[in-house]
Parts: sequence; C-alpha cells; structure tokens
Amino acid sequence: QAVSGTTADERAINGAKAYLKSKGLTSLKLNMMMPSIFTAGSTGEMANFEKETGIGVNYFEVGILQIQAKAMSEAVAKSGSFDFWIGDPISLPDLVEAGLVRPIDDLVARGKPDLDDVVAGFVEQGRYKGKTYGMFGDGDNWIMVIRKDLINAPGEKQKFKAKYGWEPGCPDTYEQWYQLAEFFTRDPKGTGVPELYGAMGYRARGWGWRWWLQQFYAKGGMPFDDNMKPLIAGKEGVEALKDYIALTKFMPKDILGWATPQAYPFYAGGNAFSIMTYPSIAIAAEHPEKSKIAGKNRYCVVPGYMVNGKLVRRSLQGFGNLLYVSNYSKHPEAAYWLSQYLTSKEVSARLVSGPNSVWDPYMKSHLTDPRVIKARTKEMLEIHLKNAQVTAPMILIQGAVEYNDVLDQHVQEALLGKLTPEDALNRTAAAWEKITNQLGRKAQIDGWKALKPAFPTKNVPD
Amino acid sequence: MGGSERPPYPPGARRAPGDPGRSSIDAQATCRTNPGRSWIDGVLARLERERVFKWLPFVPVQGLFALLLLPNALLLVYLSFLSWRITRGAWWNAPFTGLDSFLGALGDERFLWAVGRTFGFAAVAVPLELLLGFGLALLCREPFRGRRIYTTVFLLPMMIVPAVVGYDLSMLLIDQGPFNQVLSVLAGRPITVRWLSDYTAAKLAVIGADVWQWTALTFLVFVSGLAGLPRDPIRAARVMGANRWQIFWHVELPLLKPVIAIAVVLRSMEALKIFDYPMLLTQGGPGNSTETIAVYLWRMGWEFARVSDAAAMSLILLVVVSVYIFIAIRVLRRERRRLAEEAAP
Amino acid sequence: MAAVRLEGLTKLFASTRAVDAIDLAVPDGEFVVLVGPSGCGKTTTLNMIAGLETPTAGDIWIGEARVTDWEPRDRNLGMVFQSLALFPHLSVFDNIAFPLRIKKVPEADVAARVQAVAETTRIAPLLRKRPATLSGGEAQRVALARTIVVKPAVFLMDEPLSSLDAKLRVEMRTELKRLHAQLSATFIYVTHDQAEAMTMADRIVVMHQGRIHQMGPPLQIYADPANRFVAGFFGVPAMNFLDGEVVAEGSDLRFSAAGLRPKLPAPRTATRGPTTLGVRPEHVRLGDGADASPATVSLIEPLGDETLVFLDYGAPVSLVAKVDAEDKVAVGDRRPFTLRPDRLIFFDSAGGRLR
Amino acid sequence: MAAVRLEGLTKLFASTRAVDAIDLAVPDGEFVVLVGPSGCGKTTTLNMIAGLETPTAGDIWIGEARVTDWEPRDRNLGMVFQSLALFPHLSVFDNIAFPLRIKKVPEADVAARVQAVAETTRIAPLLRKRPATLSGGEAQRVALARTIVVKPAVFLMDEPLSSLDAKLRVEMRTELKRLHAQLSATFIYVTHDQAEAMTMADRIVVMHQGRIHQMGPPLQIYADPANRFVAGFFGVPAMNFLDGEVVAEGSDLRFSAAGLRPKLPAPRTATRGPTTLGVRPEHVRLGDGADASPATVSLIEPLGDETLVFLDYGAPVSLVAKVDAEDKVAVGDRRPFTLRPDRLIFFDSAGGRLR
Amino acid sequence: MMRRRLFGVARHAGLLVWMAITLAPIYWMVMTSFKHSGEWVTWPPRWVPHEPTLINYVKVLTPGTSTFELGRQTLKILKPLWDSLFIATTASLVAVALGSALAYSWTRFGTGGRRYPYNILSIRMVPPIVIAVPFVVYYVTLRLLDTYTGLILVYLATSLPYVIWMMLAFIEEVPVELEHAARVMGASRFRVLGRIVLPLTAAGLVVTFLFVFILNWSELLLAMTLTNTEVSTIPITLNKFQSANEGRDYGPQAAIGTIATLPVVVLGFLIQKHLVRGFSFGLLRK
Ligand SMILES: Nc1ncnc2c1ncn2[C@@H]1O[C@H](COP(=O)(O)OP(=O)(O)OP(=O)(O)O)[C@@H](O)[C@H]1O
Ligand SMILES: Nc1ncnc2c1ncn2[C@@H]1O[C@H](COP(=O)(O)OP(=O)(O)OP(=O)(O)O)[C@@H](O)[C@H]1O
Ligand SMILES: [Mg+2]
Ligand SMILES: [Mg+2]
Repeated sequence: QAVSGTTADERAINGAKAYLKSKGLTSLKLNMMMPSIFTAGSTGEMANFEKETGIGVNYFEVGILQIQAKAMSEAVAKSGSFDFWIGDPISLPDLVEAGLVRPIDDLVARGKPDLDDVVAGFVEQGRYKGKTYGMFGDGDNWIMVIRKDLINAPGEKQKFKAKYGWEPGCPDTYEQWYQLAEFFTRDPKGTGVPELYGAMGYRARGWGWRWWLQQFYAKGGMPFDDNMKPLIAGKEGVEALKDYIALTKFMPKDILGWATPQAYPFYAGGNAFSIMTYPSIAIAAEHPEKSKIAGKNRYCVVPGYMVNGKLVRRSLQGFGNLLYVSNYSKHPEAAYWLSQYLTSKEVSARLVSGPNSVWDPYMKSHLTDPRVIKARTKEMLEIHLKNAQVTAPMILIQGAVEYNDVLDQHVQEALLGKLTPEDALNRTAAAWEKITNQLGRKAQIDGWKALKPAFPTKNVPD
Repeated sequence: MGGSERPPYPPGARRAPGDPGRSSIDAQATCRTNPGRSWIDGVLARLERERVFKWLPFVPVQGLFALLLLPNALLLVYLSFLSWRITRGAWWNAPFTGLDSFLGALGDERFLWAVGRTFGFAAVAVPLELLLGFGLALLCREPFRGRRIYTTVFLLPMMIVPAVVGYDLSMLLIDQGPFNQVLSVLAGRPITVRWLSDYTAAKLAVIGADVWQWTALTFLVFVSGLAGLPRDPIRAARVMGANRWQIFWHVELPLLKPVIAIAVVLRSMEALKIFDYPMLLTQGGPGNSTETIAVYLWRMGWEFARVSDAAAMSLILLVVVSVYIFIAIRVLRRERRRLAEEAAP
Repeated sequence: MAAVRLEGLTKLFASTRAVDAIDLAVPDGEFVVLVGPSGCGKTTTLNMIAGLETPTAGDIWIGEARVTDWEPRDRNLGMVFQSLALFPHLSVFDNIAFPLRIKKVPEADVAARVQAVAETTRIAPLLRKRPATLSGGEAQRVALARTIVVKPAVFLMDEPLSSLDAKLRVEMRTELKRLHAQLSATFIYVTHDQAEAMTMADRIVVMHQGRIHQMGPPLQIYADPANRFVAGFFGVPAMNFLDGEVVAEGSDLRFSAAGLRPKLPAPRTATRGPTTLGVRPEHVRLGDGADASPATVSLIEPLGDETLVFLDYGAPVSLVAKVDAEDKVAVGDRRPFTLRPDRLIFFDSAGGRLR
Repeated sequence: MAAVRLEGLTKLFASTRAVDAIDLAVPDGEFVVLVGPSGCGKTTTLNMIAGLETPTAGDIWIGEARVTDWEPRDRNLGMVFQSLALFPHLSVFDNIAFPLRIKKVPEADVAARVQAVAETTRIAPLLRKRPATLSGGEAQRVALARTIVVKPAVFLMDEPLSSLDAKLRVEMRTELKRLHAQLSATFIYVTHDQAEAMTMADRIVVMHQGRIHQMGPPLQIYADPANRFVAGFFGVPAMNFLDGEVVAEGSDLRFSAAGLRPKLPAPRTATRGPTTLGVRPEHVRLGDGADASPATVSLIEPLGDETLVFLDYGAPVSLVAKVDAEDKVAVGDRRPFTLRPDRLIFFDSAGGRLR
Repeated sequence: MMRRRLFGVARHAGLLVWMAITLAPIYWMVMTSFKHSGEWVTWPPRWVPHEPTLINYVKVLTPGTSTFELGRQTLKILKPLWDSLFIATTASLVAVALGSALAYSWTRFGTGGRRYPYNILSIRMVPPIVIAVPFVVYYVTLRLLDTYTGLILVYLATSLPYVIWMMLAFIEEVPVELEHAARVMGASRFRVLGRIVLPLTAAGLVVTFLFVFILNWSELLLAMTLTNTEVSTIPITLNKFQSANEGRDYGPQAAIGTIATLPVVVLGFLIQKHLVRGFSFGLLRK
C-alpha cells in the first residue's frame, strides 16, 4: 500500500489526503511543539501543507533548551497533547527509551521520503538501535567563517606572514586559527575591550562543550572505548581543552553567556575576525541590510590537528533537528506525512532558503538549487557539504543529556580556571562511569557500538 | 470566700437537687423548628450553628490539601524507594530498591553543592534584603517631602514578574551593557566584569537579582512595622536620657522583633526556592556556580529523567528544610504568643 | 413583657469557671445591675443571655421560652457594649437602621423609625455623621438609639458607660434611668463601678469569681453587706477594715485593735476572738467623746464638699474618715475619733459576715 | 532643686492653637496638677516641658536654665505616661534599670539602686516578671519606680492613673501623694479627672482650650471658681446652673427663675438683669423654710452614704441636691428646698464670674 | 537645626541612590521596548532611544504570527496574557475568599487548633520543585495536566498560607463586639460576615489579593511543569524566549516585560495606601 506520487512532497500530500479520508475527516489540526526559534521559518510551509491536504498545525513554542524537559514530562504524562515536535538528536535515545517517540519505519516504507538525498551521516542521527525515529531536517554541522576583507587589507598579509610565516587564509589547524585570532584581535587603546575580536565560538553553559568535543574529535579522540570506559581524559582531551581555553581569550568576554542570538548579530556587526558556528551564520552575515560585512566573508573547511603527521579535520553535527512523531499522538500518520513533506527535496530547499530560516542545508540537491545558492552563496554551500564529509555525531546514546551536561559543567569550570584541564576531564570521566553504571553498562555498550558507524571515515574532505 | 452563705434564690429559679443540668450540647442536638421559614433558611440555620459554621471554610481547604498535596507527598515517598527513570517504563513497574536512591543522593556531590549553594545564596541575600529594607524603612519613617514618591518607587520591584527581572537584568548585565557602563563612570576606569559568565560575579548577579526585587518586600514589612511601633515607650526612653541610637537599639529593635522574625521567615523560605533567576540569567552556569537546588532538581527530573533520584533528593531536602521550618515556626509562635500576652492586660 | 431567668447557669473556659452555676430571676421591667470586679464573669453571663456564648450547663429563660440554644437573633434582645460597637463603616443613620434592615422593615418605615428614635435620644442632627467623628456622649446615644429602635423586651448593657469620662458618665446614667422608666423594658446592666450600680439599680447582683455573692436593692447592699467582699466593694473610699478581737470588759463587749477599744452595742451574739471590724469612712467621727481613740492626721484629701482624713491610730493601715469640707483639718493634727456604734459590722476570718 | 517656669508658651498644630501663650511658675517641690477637659492642651504642655514637642513660641525654664531647645535627655526629668509605656520586652528589673544603664551607671550600683527603689514602691517581689504579667496597680508602680530611680528634679505625669479602675485609682493617688512628700521633687501632674486634681494638688491649674482659666489651691478652686467653666468642671455631680435674673424686691435682692425666687445675701454689687446662678448640690437643702421653693422629686440616685435627689421645680433642667443617705426620699415626693445663700455664685451670660 | 538639615540631605542622598538602583532596570526595560533592534546592544549603551518606535509592541500584541527580526521567533502574547490574568485572578480570588474565611474561623473560634496557621505556613516553605514530578504523575491521572483548573488549584494551595497570615492581622483588628452587636440585632452569622466583617476588612482583602496575585502572576516553575499546549502563562512565555543561552530579542521582550508589569503596578498604585498596613502580619503591638 505504497503511496502514489512522483516526488516525496507529492507522496506526502497524497498520503495525508488518504489518511484523512480513511478516518472520514476533511480537516485536522495537529499539535506541534517546537523551539521558538524555529517557528518563523517554518509556518509558511505548514500553511501550504494545510492548503493542500486540510491538515494544519497548532504549534506551541518552547525554549530550545526546555524541549527536552517538556518532552520528558510528556513521556510521563502520556497525554498526547502534541502529535509531533522538533527536537535535537541528543534526546533521541532517552526519549525512545521513555516510550515517547514512535518508530516510523513503516511509514517510511510507504512514503519513500528523500532519504537518499540526505548527506551521508545525517540520516544516522534519526536512527536508534536499528529503527528510524525521526526525519532529519537541519544540517547543523559547523562551518568556519573568516573575514577576507581584513586579510586583504593593505599590508596585513605581509605583516602576518612576517610574524607567523604563512600566508593568512582559511586555517588548516587550530594552531593557525590561534595565530589568526591573535593577530587580528585589535585593541589599539589597550582598554581591554578590543575593537575587533580575533575569534568567536560558543562557550556558554549548555553549548560550550560541543566546541570542545569538535576539537577533541579532531585530535583523533573518541569519548569511549568499546567497553564504555571514558577516554576523554587522555592526552588528546587535555590538549584539546587547553587549546579550547587558549582561544577563548580572543573572544568577547561575554561569550560565556552567548548563544546564536547574541553571536550572530555580533559577528554580522563586524566585531570579530572569525567564527566557528552553524551554517546559518551565512544568512546573518550576508544579510543585505542587517549585516555590515555582507560579501566580506570567506567560508572555510573546519580546521583540524596533525595526528601522527596527518591532518585530521572534524566538524560536529552540533545540533541538527529531527521531526519526531509522538507515540501518544492520535494521528501519528498525519504527523508523519507532514514531516515527510517538510523534508522533501523541494520543500526543504524552500525552507532552507527562506529569509527567516534557521534550517541549514542538508541535502545534496541543496547544492544545486538556485534558491538555496541565492540565500547562502555557492561558496558557502560547497564548503558546507565538504564539511559534512568530516562531520562526527555527538554522543547519541542513552543518557546523552546527562553525559553532556556533566561534560559541559567541567569544561566550563576548566575554562573559568576553577579546575585544571586534567582535573576537569578526569572528573568528567568519573562522572560518566557513574552514569554508565547506573544506566547499565551492557545496554550502553550496545548503544555506543550502534553509533560508531556514524563517525566519518575521511580525515579531510575531497 | 463568703460562699458559706448564699443568698436565697428567687422562687422558681431553684434547680431540683441532684439535677446535673443538661449540657448545652444535648440541648443543641434537639433542633428547634421554626415555622414560617423556607428550607433555605433551615439549611442556613443549621450551617450557622457554631460547631458547623466554624468548620465551613475548612472543608474545602482541607479537602484541597488532602486531595492535592497529600497524594503527591505519598507518591513522592513511594517513588523515592523505587529506581524509576522516565526512560524505564511505567513507574508502577519500577523495581523497589529501598534506600538506594537516598544513598546515591547523599553521595552526589553536585546535589550537596547545590544545597549548600542555595543556603549560601539565602544566607547572603536575605540579610542584605533585611538590612537594606530596614535601612530604607528607617529613612522613610517620619514624614518629609517626597516620602510618598520614594515609598512608591521602592515598592515597584516586587510587583514585577521575576522572569521579567531575570530577563531585564540579563540585558543590563552584559559585558558591554549599561551596568558596567555606570560602574565605569563611577570608578573612572573601564569596568568589564562578566556578570553572567564569571564564576563569582554570576553568583553575585543572582543574589543581586533577588536583593533588587525582594528588598521591596522587606522594606514594606518594616515600614509597616515601624509605623505600628507604640509611641510612648520610645518617648519614655527619650525622657530617660536615651539618645537616638540607644532608643533604636534598646527599644525599637526589640519591639520590632516579631516583625523582623516574620520578614526573616518569609524571605528565607522564598529564597530557598530560588529558581527563576538562575534559570533565566545563567542557566545554572557558568560551570555550576549558580545551580540551585531547584535548578538541579529540575534537571535531574526532567532532563536526566532520574525521577526516583530526584524524589529521594527532594525528601532529603525536605528533612533539611523542615529543620528550618521547625525553627522558624517556633520563633513565630513565640513572638505571636508573647504579643498576645502583652495585649491581654 | 419579658422576665429573664437563669437556672444553674455555668460556663467553663477550659479550666476557668467563668460563671459558676448562678441562679437569677429578673422580673419583667426590672433594672438589674450585675456588678463585680474585673473577671468575675459578668460579661460571660450577659453573653450567655444574649446567646453569644453557649452555656456549659444550665438554662436561660426569656419570658415563657427556654432560649438556651436559640440563636441570638431570635431572642429579641437589645444589647449595648462597653466599646459601643458602632459600625465604623456606616453612618449614624445606617447604624441605627441596621437592625431594622436586617429585619427587612420596609425602607420607608426605616427612615421614620430612625428619625423618631434619633429625636428621643437627641441625636437627630448627627444622622449623617460617621461614628469616628462623634464625641463620647454622642456615640453613646447612638449606641442606645440603635438598640432602642427595634423595641426589644430585654436590654443587656455591658459597661456601656465605662469608656466615658467621669462627668459624662454621671450625666448618662441619669439618662439611662429615664430611658428605663420610659421603655418599661427589662434591663440587665453590667458594670464594675459600684457607684453606677448604686445609682441605677432597682436591684444589684454582686458577683465575684463566677458566683453571686449578694442580691438586693442598692442601699441594702451598702448598709448590710452579706460578706466582707461585698462590703469592701461598695463605697468610695472603701470601708475601713480593722483586724482585732472582740473582748469582754465587764458587762460591755469591746473591740480591741491596735490603739483603740470601741465599745460595741449591747446585744451582740457574735463569738469572741479574732474578727474584722468594718466601718465606713462616713461613720468615723472626729471629735472627743466618751469612747474616743487618739489619732494623728497623716494625709488629707479634699473632695470639695467633703474631705477625706487619714488617721494614724497605731495600726499599719490608716483609718479613713470622711468629714465635711468645712471642718478644717490639717496634716499632723492630733484628732481623736469615734466610730458610730450602730454602723459597725463584723466579719469572720474567712470574710463571712458575723451578725 | 528645680522650679519650672513657662513663659508665653504656645503650640500650634497647623491651625489648632493647642496651647495658647500660657504663663506658669511652679516653685521647687510643689505638686501642681494641670486639669481640664479632653483636648485642652494639657498633654501638649507637658510634652513641651519634657522636650518631646517643640514650642511654637515662648520659653521653658527649669531651675536656672532656659531649656526651651534642649533635648529631652538633658533636662533631668522623670515622666510617667498614661499608657505607662513600660518596655514590654524587658523584665521589671530591666525596666527600672533602663534609665540607669542608659546613663552608664556601673552594673553593681544598678542592682542596688533598682532593689532600693523596688522596695520603696513595694514591687521587690516582681522584679523577675514581665510587664505583661503585672496587674494594673503593679504596672503603675513599676512605671513610678522606673521614673524615681534616677532621682529627677521634676516629675511629669500624664494621666498616670487613668488606665486603672476606680478603686485602684483612689489607692494610687494616696501613694503618689506620699511619694511626693518623700521625694520633695517638683511634680507636674496632668489629669482630666477633677477628683484627682482636688485630692492631690498643692495647686491646681485649670486649662481650657489651650489657656489657663484659674490657678489656686484645690478648695479655693472648688469654692471660688473664676468662671462658669471652672465651676462646672469641678464637683460631682456638677454645680447646678439656673438661668434667671436678679431683681430687687423692696430692699431685698432676689434671684428670679422658673418657680423660685431665693433671697440673696445683702451686700451684692452685681448688676441686675439676666444672670446665671450656680449652686452646688450639697448646698441645696431639702426642707421647708422661710425662703423655700416647692419641688417634686423626679429621680433619686443613692450613693450609699449620700443620695442625689433630682428636683423638678418648673425649669426644664432638674436641680440636683445631695442629701444624707439617711434622709428618706422617694420619687414623686413633694419636697420644698432652699439654697444656702452664702454659697451662691453668679455668672454673666459669657460665663464670667460676677462678684 | 543644622544637624537636622544635614540629616535631611543625607537621607535624600541615601534614598536617591536606592531609587536610582530601583528605577534603572525598569527604565532600561521600558526604554528598550521602544528601541529598534540596532539600539538594543551598543557601546556606549543608549539610555534614550534615538528613534523611538512602537514596533516591539505591535509585534508582541499582534495576534497570530508575528515575526521577530533577529531570532526569527514568533510570539503570541495575547493568549498567555489572558491565561495568566484568568489563572492568577481566579486562584487569588478563591484563595482570598477561602483563606480569609479560614483565618476568620481560626481567629474567632480557634478552629483547627492553635498551630493551624503555622502548619499551613510550613506548606508554603516546601520548595515547589520537590513536588513537581509527582504532580505531573498525579495530574495526569486526574486529567488536570495542562488545564486552567489544574494550575488554579496549585496556586490556590500555595497562596493560601499567605492569605491566612495576612488576613489574620486584619481580622484580629475587627472588634468582636461589632459582630456580637450585629448578631444580637438579628443578623445571621453569614450576614455578619457580609455586612460587618467584609466591609471592615476590605482594605486587607485587597492588599492580600494583590500580594498573592503578584505571586501567582509571576510563578514560573510549577507553570512550566504543569502546562503544555493548552495553557500558557506570561512567565513561561518570557522564559521561552530568554533561557540563558537562547533567544534574547531584547526589544519585543522588553515590551512583554512592560506589558506584564503594567497591570500589577497599576493595581499596586491604587492600593498603595493600604499596602503598608497589610504587611505586619498581625505581629505588631496594638
Ligand atoms: N473566651 C474566653 N476564653 C477563656 N477565658 C475567658 C474567655 N472569656 C472570658 N474568660 C475568662 O472568664 C472569666 C470571666 O470573664 P468575664 O469577661 O465574664 O469577666 P467580667 O466580669 O466581664 O470582667 P470585666 O469587668 O473585666 O469585663 C475571666 O477569668 C476571663 O479570663
Ligand atoms: N500631633 C498633633 N497634631 C495635630 N493636632 C494635635 C496634635 N497633638 C495634639 N493636637 C491637638 O491639640 C489639642 C490639644 O491636645 P492635647 O493632647 O494636648 O490635649 P489634652 O488636654 O492632653 O487632652 P486629653 O485629655 O484628651 O489627653 C487638641 O485639639 C488636639 O487635637
Ligand atoms: Mg466584661
Ligand atoms: Mg492628654
């Protein structure tokens, strides 16, 4: 009973119509929970879907960091108060175990979404223990952006080269990024509040650990061994953490409290030389009115480390949204069809290129789609998909939220100088052991093994 | 005394010897029927009997507590003896693990820190609020020009939603924000304290938020208390030769003790629940430097899904808090009782 | 209209016997004053009659009905409180109209009746005012008017004058008496002021520690107190009490205390031995005489028309004599005194009267 | 030790003239009582002497010093308040020790002095108690003890007895007098109770509406009031005032009002015409006589030793007579009466005394 | 005289400092609500908007989808505003009604025992987070999760202690003789409550209402726990957009903050006179 239609979005529409008919309904409102930050960019397409099928959406917004708590509370409540939601993949294992997420393999089989067009590695984010749970919808692997106008400013290149011995440009290694950051941090009056900051990343509670994890991966590190013994406190971890801390001194002081809404405008205001962040930075940075630096950016493949004499670059799938269908939904199928619709080639291209979008390109077809190119620039898209080749997942196993929270806490304490990097990571490792034991080592080993294929095999993109 | 000789009773008033006298409770039980009244009056008349009437408001209130709070308390206790996580099926199927969760909680450094930190916040914020509130109330005590305006303004903060306060301060306290600007102007050199992301400064920010908002309440309580101080003992002390300071210290302060007690109890009981400011200002960070009990338990329950552990921690917390409650209530009772005694003659 | 009868009325507050099995019958139209020191149970008794307290035991009859368990509102009483209990949020008019409105009297009648009663009590010009702006006497009249307006059969008054100053109190008690005469209702009046009791009562009921110690017309109580408590309670300044003993001296009986030995009137049956002699200040006469005892004036208090003279005659407590203001006495004078033999009364050591 | 002198002392509250340019000299050691109706400015005067209120105009001298703008604590005064103002949080001992400790008296002396003063005031057994547990009289003594302990030169007392019941008030005023004799300090005592003023004062100062109406020893004020206000203020029951006129009848002068025309003693210089005659109840004599006027008894109030008789003689207001209790009078009796001619006083229509 | 004047100056100085501290954040919020996005964060900070605008209010008040500029969020403030108003008002009203009746009963009859108010107060001392999780479990079974009733009941329970304590003070001030007088005059107990006690404690009721209204209007934790899609309150709405690391769309949020603050402040102004009387909790000597 596969659904007819030539494209995934057509099939989604047809599937939805058929579903309605089978239920004897003419219209339907689904409840959707979504991070408030996503609403604006998405409502248009949901309206289109309603026009086509009669299935509309009431969305209720939640702070992005509260999605997890709300979902958990629904897992307890089993109220069916929302049919589906947008959430990040970290929560997937826990929410599946909590019984909240409905596996969608049956529906995928019928609807044939455009899964093969999704960039390798991303699809895995929606899978857990061999089942598919969520449609992937947001290519959140990180990209690096630097200011080409500043590099090209008269005399800068020479001065830089004289000092560091290489032609300034996209950094290949974190060391080079450090040098760029050092060089371009400008505080002529010596006030301690530079006019130009050399680097930007995320260092806030809830976020900062991801940037360390990326660096740790680039060092060739893996968080666990096959028995779930933590490996983070080894040499790689400590060095990565030291570098991570060192780089922070070229960042705005308040970076410890900042996330996207603060970081993007700050960078777009021309206050920093470089930034490592989500691909959607391009929209902010190239905005014709709001950005002071439109057209002055160069997009870079993420830097890496020399490991055993060979360069290893690693980007991180640092957020990445999934469309989850609730187990307690009265109309899981309808919710699925909308998910499929939103993640089809055509519609996703529209979403990704929308003016308010925080959805980032994640399909091969996005690379060639003129609308996407217009919104994000060809250069950025190419780099983005190159990065995708070296993108590693976060620790997507049961208890992920807690593992990460503990890591986050200690990374920040090291950053603040409360703990030495060694100490911080040792404590994290100890805490991880405790979590693993609590959750059951055996189950965790299985989960970890299942995740391993999602790690990239390439060290530098083609 | 003198009872040996009782005056003669008027005729008819004498009670039969040996008649024990009917108790009035018996008497009430025989309901008086009053013709000509509708049944509504009848019902009202019944409700009006003191022993019914006085319980009327207790029925809904105790009912509410019994139906709302009691089951929760029981559930909380029950959950704490299980090892249930939201990710482990239904709670009624969760294995019974006795005191494991409690032992775990007591071994959880982060929990102990959160408890200590919360008490620490309260220990700094509450005295500050009391002192500030008291000082301001003293300054606003006697009439002078502009007093009404000051009082009005000082009361504003407590009328603002704490979430708004958190948000508002997060705007003021940013690195290059107005607060640092003002400090820089006052200090005459650039001040760039990271109020929200420095390990210590963030704590100060949370405390500051609490102080900013709730000094309004202590101010109000103290203004109220000062206004109600009896005049004569103070005047007596003046005539006896006491100076302002002596009067304040030896007369006014002791007289205000009950009011101070209630202010301390109210503020500290609210301060121990502190949740909004860290949640909104710092998300418990940086590190865990502003993670209070409420924030940690929130995470424990809703983010880490460890409900039984959270329940055990809650109960431990309750034990700790009930020590405080016990002391607070003793103090309040003593003060009220003393007041009642003083009012008696 | 309505007699009031209390039978074995008792009230316990926890372990306090506030009222202890009192029996009292107040005939219709009588003005009875319950008097006694603070805490003796007067208010509690009154409250039980009004229905504001439930008796622990005993019964209350009003007219023919046993009202013990009736609600206050069914008892057809008027009550005036020490604090007056004017409703501060209502105007004088509304205060007086309150009981009428509660009884659903038509609004037109209300106005007429309030006006009428306001005229009787001479507060017609105050009807628009708020209680807080009234003087003590005015407020007092409003409280009366509010009680009178519904024409209750029984008036209960709990120290209604005690918040007034001395002057006004004297005036108001006259007014109350007149009112009683006019209304011919039963009045039960509570006070701890013996002067009020004396001047107003048809009959005085003296209470002490929850019990009735004496009942009777004022002058009887004054002249012939049932026991030492009653004797001491009535009279300002209080009766002089002299501890001593009755001794025989030849055919005479004499009372022997400190420096004095007055002769007692002949037919005394009382036992000899330790007794207390009571004599009122107005029955202490200054001036030499057959039986006079010597004394020195230690203090004088002029009252205007009369003067109190404190006499030191050797005992630790002075004897107080009330003399005419025109009798010139000075502190330090040696003034012998006599006691009016026909006005001496005696008490045993427990305070009971010896006759 | 310290005389007190007020010169043109004035206090305005907004537009109220609470105290209006009063002059008063209190010699060292005198017991002066300021008396007057509520609101006449007594408390305000006292507060100005104590330094608790700042005078609007005028000066205050204590001893040789002009203290008008001194702080209260520098004036060496003792003050007792109507509310007593005991510190409820301190024990009796600490209450009494308070002024000593304020003055940094060594702790050993404190104990000794408190003990001593407690004995004088007979509260030694109470020293451990809290004020709340004291009876009215005890609390009163503690308040006194606390004032006495520092031996101030001047005592100010603002209605210190008014919160006590009648009985206790009478006792305490004797004690206060004794205390004054012992301490030989200057006492300025405020009351609105004329009986207190009469019994306690060396000299009475009668105030009304912020002004002094009369000063003098008690009996003078009682017998020879300066004006109608003073006459009416003193005496319970109040002086009878009869409106009428003085007419000549042959060689006699007679006062003519309603149903009576008493002859006046010969040498009266007062003008004829409308006047008010004042006569105290004790100077109304029941009984036929040469000059008797007929009257009916409308009300009687037995006081115990005496009885008040209200006489209707034709005027709207009854005439009150005070007669001996043994004189049997009943309501409705027709009783002629005479006024003691030597005790009649006259006022003009403005209330001024006519001599 | 000199010293007094000096003290006056010092007093004003002290009070002005605190006034500045009190007002600055409020001022900043109100000003920000009139600023374009470009002026939200600048160095030096702008204390007065250069180009005042109402756009933020338009955005948050327009029903349906309104788009934030930078964070690209949408926000419908009207529904939360209404929900908050409804929930806080209902809960506070019922709490004031029940709580003052209870306080009355306790004051007059000692119902519930001498410790009753203290026991009630200890309920308030329990941190709400303690009961948050079992509450969800329990509410699910009662079908009260995410309903007005559910939140109202919780707020009712948590504001009762304050109501009882504040009302005790006011009720104790009503002389019992007034009630006695009315009852003897023929009023039933219910009428006594309505005609005597109610008018005489009106100021207290209003003050108490305001205070618990503030608490209920502001409560975040339980609201966050016990609501989902159907019910939303102002603090939750604010929280959605200002979790520490997420959307800070300063302007519109300043507008929400201002809107959320306004009703309470207005209410507070109206009854300011009575506020002072209400907060001694009966712990003053008469
Ligand atoms: N509600 C009560 N609870 C406990 N004891 C009470 C109560 N009311 C009165 N009492 C006690 O009962 C006794 C009698 O009190 P009651 O008020 O009747 O005295 P009273 O004669 O009216 O005194 P007063 O002249 O002071 O008004 C007192 O000992 C008093 O303390
Ligand atoms: N602080 C004040 N503000 C305004 N008016 C006042 C103040 N204190 C007293 N008054 C007024 O001044 C007048 C005199 O008051 P004062 O208290 O001196 O009277 P008093 O003779 O002591 O009366 P009482 O016998 O009632 O105590 C009164 O009219 C009073 O209303
Ligand atoms: Mg009484
Ligand atoms: Mg006075």
